[in-house]
Amino acid sequence: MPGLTENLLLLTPEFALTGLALLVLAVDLFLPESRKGWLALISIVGLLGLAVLSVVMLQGREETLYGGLLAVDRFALVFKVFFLGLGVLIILSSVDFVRKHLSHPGEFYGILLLSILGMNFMAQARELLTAYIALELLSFSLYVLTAYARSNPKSNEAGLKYIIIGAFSSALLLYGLSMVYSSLGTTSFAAIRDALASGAGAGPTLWVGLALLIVGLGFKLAAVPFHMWAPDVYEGASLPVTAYLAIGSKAAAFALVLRLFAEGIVPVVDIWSRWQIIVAVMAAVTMLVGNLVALAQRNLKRLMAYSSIGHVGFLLAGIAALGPGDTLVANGIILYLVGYAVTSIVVFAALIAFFNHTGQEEIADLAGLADRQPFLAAALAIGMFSLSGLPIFAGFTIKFYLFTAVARAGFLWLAALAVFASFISLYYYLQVIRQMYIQPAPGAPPEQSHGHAAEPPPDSNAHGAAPDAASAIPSPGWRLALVLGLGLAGVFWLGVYPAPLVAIIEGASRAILPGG
Amino acid sequence: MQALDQAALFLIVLAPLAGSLLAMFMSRDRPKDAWYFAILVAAVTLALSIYIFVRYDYTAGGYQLSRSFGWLGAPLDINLSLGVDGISAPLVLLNGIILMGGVLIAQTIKHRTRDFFVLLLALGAGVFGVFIVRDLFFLFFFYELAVLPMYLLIGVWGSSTDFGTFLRTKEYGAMKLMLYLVAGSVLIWIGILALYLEAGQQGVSTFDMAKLSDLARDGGLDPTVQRWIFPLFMIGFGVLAGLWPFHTWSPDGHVAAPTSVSMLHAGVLMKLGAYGIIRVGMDLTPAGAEFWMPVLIGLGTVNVLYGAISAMSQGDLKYVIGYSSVSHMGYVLMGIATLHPIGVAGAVLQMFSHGIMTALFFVLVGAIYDRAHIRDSHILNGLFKRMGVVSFCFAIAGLASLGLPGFSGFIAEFMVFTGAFQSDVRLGFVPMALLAGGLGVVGAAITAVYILRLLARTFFGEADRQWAHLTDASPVEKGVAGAFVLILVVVGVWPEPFLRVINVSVATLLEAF
Amino acid sequence: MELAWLIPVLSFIAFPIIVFWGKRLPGGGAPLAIGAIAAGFALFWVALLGFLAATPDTEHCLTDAATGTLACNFQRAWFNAGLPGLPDSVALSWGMTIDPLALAMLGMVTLVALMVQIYSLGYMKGDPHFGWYYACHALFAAAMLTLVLADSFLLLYVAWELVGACSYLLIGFWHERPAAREAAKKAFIVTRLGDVGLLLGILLLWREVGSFSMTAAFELAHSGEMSHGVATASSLLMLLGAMGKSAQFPFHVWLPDAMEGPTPVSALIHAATMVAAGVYLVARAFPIFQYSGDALMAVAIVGLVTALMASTIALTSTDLKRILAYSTISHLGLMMLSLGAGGYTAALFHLLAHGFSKALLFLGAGSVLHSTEQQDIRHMGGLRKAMPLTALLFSLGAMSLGGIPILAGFWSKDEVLSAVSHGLHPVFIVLALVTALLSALYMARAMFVVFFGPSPESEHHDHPVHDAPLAMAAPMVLLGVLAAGFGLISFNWPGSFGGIGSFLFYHEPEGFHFTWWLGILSTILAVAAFAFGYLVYVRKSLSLEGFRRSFAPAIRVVERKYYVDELYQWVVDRVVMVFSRFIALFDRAVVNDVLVNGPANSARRLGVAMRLHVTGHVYSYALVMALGAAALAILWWWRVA
Amino acid sequence: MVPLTYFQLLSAALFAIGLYGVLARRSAVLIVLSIELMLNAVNINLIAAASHMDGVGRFSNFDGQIIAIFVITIAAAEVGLALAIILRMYRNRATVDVDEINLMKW
Repeated sequence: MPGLTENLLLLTPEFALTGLALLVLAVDLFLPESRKGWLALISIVGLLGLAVLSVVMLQGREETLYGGLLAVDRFALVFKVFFLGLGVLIILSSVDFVRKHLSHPGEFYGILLLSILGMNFMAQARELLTAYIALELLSFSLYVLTAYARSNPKSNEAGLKYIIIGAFSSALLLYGLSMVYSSLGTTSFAAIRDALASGAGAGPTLWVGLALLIVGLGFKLAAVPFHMWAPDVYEGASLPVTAYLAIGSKAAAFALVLRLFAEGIVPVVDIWSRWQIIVAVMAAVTMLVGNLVALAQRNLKRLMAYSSIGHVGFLLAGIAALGPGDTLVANGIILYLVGYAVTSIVVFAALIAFFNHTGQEEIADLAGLADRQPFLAAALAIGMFSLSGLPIFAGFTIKFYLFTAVARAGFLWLAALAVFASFISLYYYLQVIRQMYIQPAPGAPPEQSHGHAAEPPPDSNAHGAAPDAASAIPSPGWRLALVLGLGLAGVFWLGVYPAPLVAIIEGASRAILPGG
Repeated sequence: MQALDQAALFLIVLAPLAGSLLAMFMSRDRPKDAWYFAILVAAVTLALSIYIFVRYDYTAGGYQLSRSFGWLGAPLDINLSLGVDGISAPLVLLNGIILMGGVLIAQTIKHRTRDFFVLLLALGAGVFGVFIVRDLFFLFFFYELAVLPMYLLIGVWGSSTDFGTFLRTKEYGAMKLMLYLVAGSVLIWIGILALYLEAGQQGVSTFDMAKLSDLARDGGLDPTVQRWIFPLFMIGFGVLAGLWPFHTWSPDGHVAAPTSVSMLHAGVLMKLGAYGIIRVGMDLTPAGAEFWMPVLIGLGTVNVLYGAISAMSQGDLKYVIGYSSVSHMGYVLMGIATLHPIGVAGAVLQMFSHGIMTALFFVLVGAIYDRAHIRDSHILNGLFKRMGVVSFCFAIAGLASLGLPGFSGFIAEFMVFTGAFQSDVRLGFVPMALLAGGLGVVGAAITAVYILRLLARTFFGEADRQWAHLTDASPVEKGVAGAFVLILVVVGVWPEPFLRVINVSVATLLEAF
Repeated sequence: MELAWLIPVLSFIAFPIIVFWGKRLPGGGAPLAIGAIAAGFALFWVALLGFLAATPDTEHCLTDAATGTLACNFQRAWFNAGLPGLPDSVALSWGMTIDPLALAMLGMVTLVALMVQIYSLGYMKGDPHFGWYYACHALFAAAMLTLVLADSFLLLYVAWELVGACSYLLIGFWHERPAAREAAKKAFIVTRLGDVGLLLGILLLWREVGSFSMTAAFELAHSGEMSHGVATASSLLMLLGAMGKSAQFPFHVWLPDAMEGPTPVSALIHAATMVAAGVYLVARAFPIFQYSGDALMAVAIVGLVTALMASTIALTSTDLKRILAYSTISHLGLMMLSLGAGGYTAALFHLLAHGFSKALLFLGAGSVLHSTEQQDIRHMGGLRKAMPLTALLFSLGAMSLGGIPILAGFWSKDEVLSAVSHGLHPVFIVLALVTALLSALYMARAMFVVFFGPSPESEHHDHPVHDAPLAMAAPMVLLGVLAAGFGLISFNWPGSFGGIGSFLFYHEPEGFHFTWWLGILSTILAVAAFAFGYLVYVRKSLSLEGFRRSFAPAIRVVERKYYVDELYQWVVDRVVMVFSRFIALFDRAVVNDVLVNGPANSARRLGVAMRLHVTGHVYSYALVMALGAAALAILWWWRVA
Repeated sequence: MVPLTYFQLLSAALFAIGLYGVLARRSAVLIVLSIELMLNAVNINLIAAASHMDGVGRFSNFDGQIIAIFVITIAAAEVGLALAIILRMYRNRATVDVDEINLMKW
């Protein structure tokens, strides 16, 4: 048990992150309107610095701070670096968007940084109140960011729905917390595990309390049946925020869920084995609903929302398959989160670049993108292929890994269902690709089908002629290009050789699954 | 030599893959350069594939030129293990040839040329990969990689056709093909997981096919479980092999696809399915295979007859060839299912032979379509007068496809029949293999009917004036078609170099039965 | 004797050379093809003499237990199917058997092919695809010779298919003529249907014997170890193949149409050689047919029906070449009948004699067509004056086939009748005699109408009718000599040849029997027929009008060729194509639209329906969430309670 | 001493009333108010549990109060934020009726 100073020392990155957020907010006050770009730069440099700092300081540390409230371990470190890096990419891809579509960039970046703080704590929390506060820190930031486009009614509506449902779910979560507390007198994950194991204090109050906790977290994950806010919020929020919601908020929630389950419930095998099936069914329903409803979508963001619900289903299958000492499943979940994040960032960066120029976000608006802006189209297509789980992209490897792990844990049926659901998803991802590559650009001559009895058609390769200048889209700015480049590199790298990353993740899984 | 042996298999996947990636960075505005570059890459792979085929020592047998690279450790135990045996070596060669032909024929692609070659080379890499890996994960990886580019290749560069009573758009063809093949891979994936789990139960937690094969041969895998797993592979891979009733993606895909893609699609992609059944289904779950073979041989027979009868009333040349592919793949499935060394070897040879033959068909149909902008055999006529070389080669391909001696198809089909007649695969009291062999011979006769009718209708006889403007094949088309004809004849007259390679591995494969 | 190898190989080599470099070779490559077959003919004599000198002690030679004849066998490995060490493996080889049967065929094929190829120099002169014509001829000769020499059923099948393909190419030689195109297609498809049987028969034998070797199969049959059912089944199946190739009923429909090809092709392929392959096959596989017994009966019935049917049609046909074609069918039927009756030697003797005579007739007909450009005998007449040589030779051939004594056909036909009378029920010999009579009648009709009858006045030709040029005349003369004198080899000759009867035999050392009463009867019939023809067609002293009127319906049926073609057409149009269209429609409507598109569309509709649950109202989100929470809580509790 | 069960029942009742409010009310402001009720139910539960932790009704475990204080704080912030968003909503759309707030659905 480290002393107070040591405690504070180990939290240096978090303090520094808070400072960074405040710094950005403060600097904002003094910067003229034309120099607001500096804020992003400060944030990015700060986040990169913090990532390095975290690695240097916390590498190899295994501590529990404040009597079991917070963990400083490999798991937290991996997620910390993940969140910080994600922050960098999100900020990089939002600069152009913010400049063009939003006001008050200072608060935007500041709040974004604070939300990263919340995510960091979510990965570290070992106790329910801490977890709750961290979660609320993240949520509050996201409520604000969602509603950030103040004059956009969709943004308002998204913010309102998000905060109402968010508050409602946190009420459920807190009620669950209070039930856990009233049956145990404490709220640490370890205490829950001990109570379940020994039976002391265990009873309906505890069980229902835990169920309500899961409801609260399920909201955060957008697991069915707690998912309905997600499409609306994703659609209403600004694109960078949608990206952040889809990737960051989800990853943080999974970090928390992973630690809660791995440390609090999974070790008690005889009880966990009875609950597993419930989570598995939830996962199955989630992946089916998400992917089926996505088939019927027209708006890109909404499509990504349902798609992300589908992916949550896959990840939940991983949660259902967790077992004591078995790091394979945990590895699978974390690897999936990373792969999904890398792929999604590519997709969203491409969408942001598209939106920045056109202001459009329907799937049909992408028509002819392959001719209008080939690089964006290629990036988006690669992203879509990766999300649908095709090689040589990240999506294939992570799905194979996760589903194998799930199957190995005794849930072959769930893995099979996941494979099937993933097949359904292919259809709507291909629809996006179809728009970009097959449909002619607006203004290009429409293509005829070659009728057998018809006149000889024009040269069979003449279709899809170069679009007129009006529909062409300039290449994305260097920031988005950088994000896309990094993202694509990640997508290929994970797709081809994930072993180094798996080695790192293995360490993280071991930290929360002792005895593995 | 030593260095090349070490690297050959790795290079043959790497070359097209790297070519594909490099081509992404070429200029969009200079399509000719992309074509030259693709030719270069295809030439390298062709050279490598020839090297691999020639280098394969049939006296030694087994897997050769093997390499293994660790990828993920236990408990997954995934390795990039490479190796060719006598079954894959001819198929590697086939892919090298068809890829080269496909790239050459793609000369006519003028629209987004660079992207076309990026995808075509990726497709080639995927196919090579499937043929040379010895690990289930990577087999599946490359399998999906081979499927992936098909959507765009057909969707972007394909053509839509209005048949009067129904419309087949390229979007439909591409989407159906893609969904169908991935649906097949869903089953394969589940099968792979189940196999991995079952092997894990026996303490061999691995995706390494060599270890799994050993386990299966030592009786380590529960036969009941194998019976559950094999149909997953049979149907999953069968979809790609055009197994009835999961075949409709194939003719529709052909109708929509551009020439080069049709060549690769029917030439090698469909072979992946049959190869998968052999390599994964039969090798890793032999007990399951034995149990299900009567069904497979029955379905293969249905394929043969159904494809041939369907082809008879098709008007569109690509539909005719597409259904004929379904029919000919039936022989492959039938041969595999005989579980008889001659039959299985015949099936493998049929894969090679049909690959070349059908690619030849598509080159010619493409040449006609490029000039006439129509493929309806009822409207086209008297082509011999205008397109002598094309028609001559088409007649040759037709004669080869109806199993005329002197062409490779005859040797292969004859071996399949021979195997079927000696095989004792039966369902209850019904001697399935014998029936299949008998009906297969009938199928060959039906093939003669539709091919000869087609030849008479479309190529011989008087030509309408509207076809007076047609010109004969371009030099590139002549070259590719000529090379294919030559291969058909050489293999037909002297199949020994192929058979001695195939036989040795088929014998090893069948030891498990 | 081993040099017999080269006989087919030379022509095989000539084929690609002519295809690729024909245009640059002198004479368009024709000399190459002719040279190859001429060398083949020369080598035939080498082989024949070698064989006559051979004894069972000679290397590669032994007395075949199954056939009782001396046979010499030479092997060249081709390829292995299956590993050499495996029990199931078969090594396939190019092997050849030289025995009397093979030698007899070899001689006939090389000679007729040589004659026809020389003849074609004149006939095909100036054709734009002259080289291609000779290339096909070379390939055909090679394949036909391989067929004759084959020692295994596999090799026989290979050659069998190749001759079929050559026939296809040559019938369709003038492929721009729709009739030729259709005829070629029909010929290939119909024979191919028969080939299904042949291949199945071969495979069935392979299943039983474990090898494609003919000797092995025959020994198994001879020793009685072969299952009787298999022997019957496989011989009946092989008979199907033979019926296809030899245009036996009901597969005869292709042969008359095949006359659309160049006439020399008809002479070679569709009269003398390829169509005889079916008879050859039955003769070759005779030990199995005989072992089966029932199969021989089937052969006899098929032969008789065919012979009768074809000879009646020949009587009513008005196309010169078609008359000859039906005559060919009829005579092939007679050969089959003879084989069915056990008359092995007789059948083959007739095969040879018919081959020479019919080739001669076709070449004569070709000569007529070449100069008159006319095929319909109703527009011909009195050509004797314009082309005396042709008239003479044609008449010689016709009388030979008609059975006028001392010409070749007389002896062989008599042998056939004798065999039938000995081996089969009396009904057969009666009907066979009827056929013989009809055969003489239609021959007389063709001969007298074309050459001796009055020339139709309305016809006048753009260019004067001329007799055959030298290149065409010389082969005809040579064949004429054979048609006249070939019968002489049936007598006992000194030396090891000893006459056809001692040379070509099956088990019994002497196959030649002359039955006097039959000989006299058939002579009377033949002479009567020719006399009748002379009276009707030349002198016009007899009129058939009354006969025609009273039997009009029957004649009509015969004129329409017993409606067999119509039946085929109906089956193809109304059954096969309808079925095929049904399957194609089934494929699209059921397999594709319902089974493939169906689930896909359902999934999409399900998605559309399911998305309605996200109502857009925040309280409904809360409601579902609350219900979900309740359900989860209950489940969570229930699972551990 | 009032038994813990009474408090728990009170808490549950309050929670249920809040829940009903969330589901039944159509004004966004009232929905937020109902959520506040639910949060207060939590607080009652927490404090009552803390006071009965030793079984005799004397406070021996202060965690409950601490949590309650956090909850009150967070709830206050939440309400503030929610009202701000509702205000913007009203400015833009001139309504806070959640029946009309469904631009986005399906």
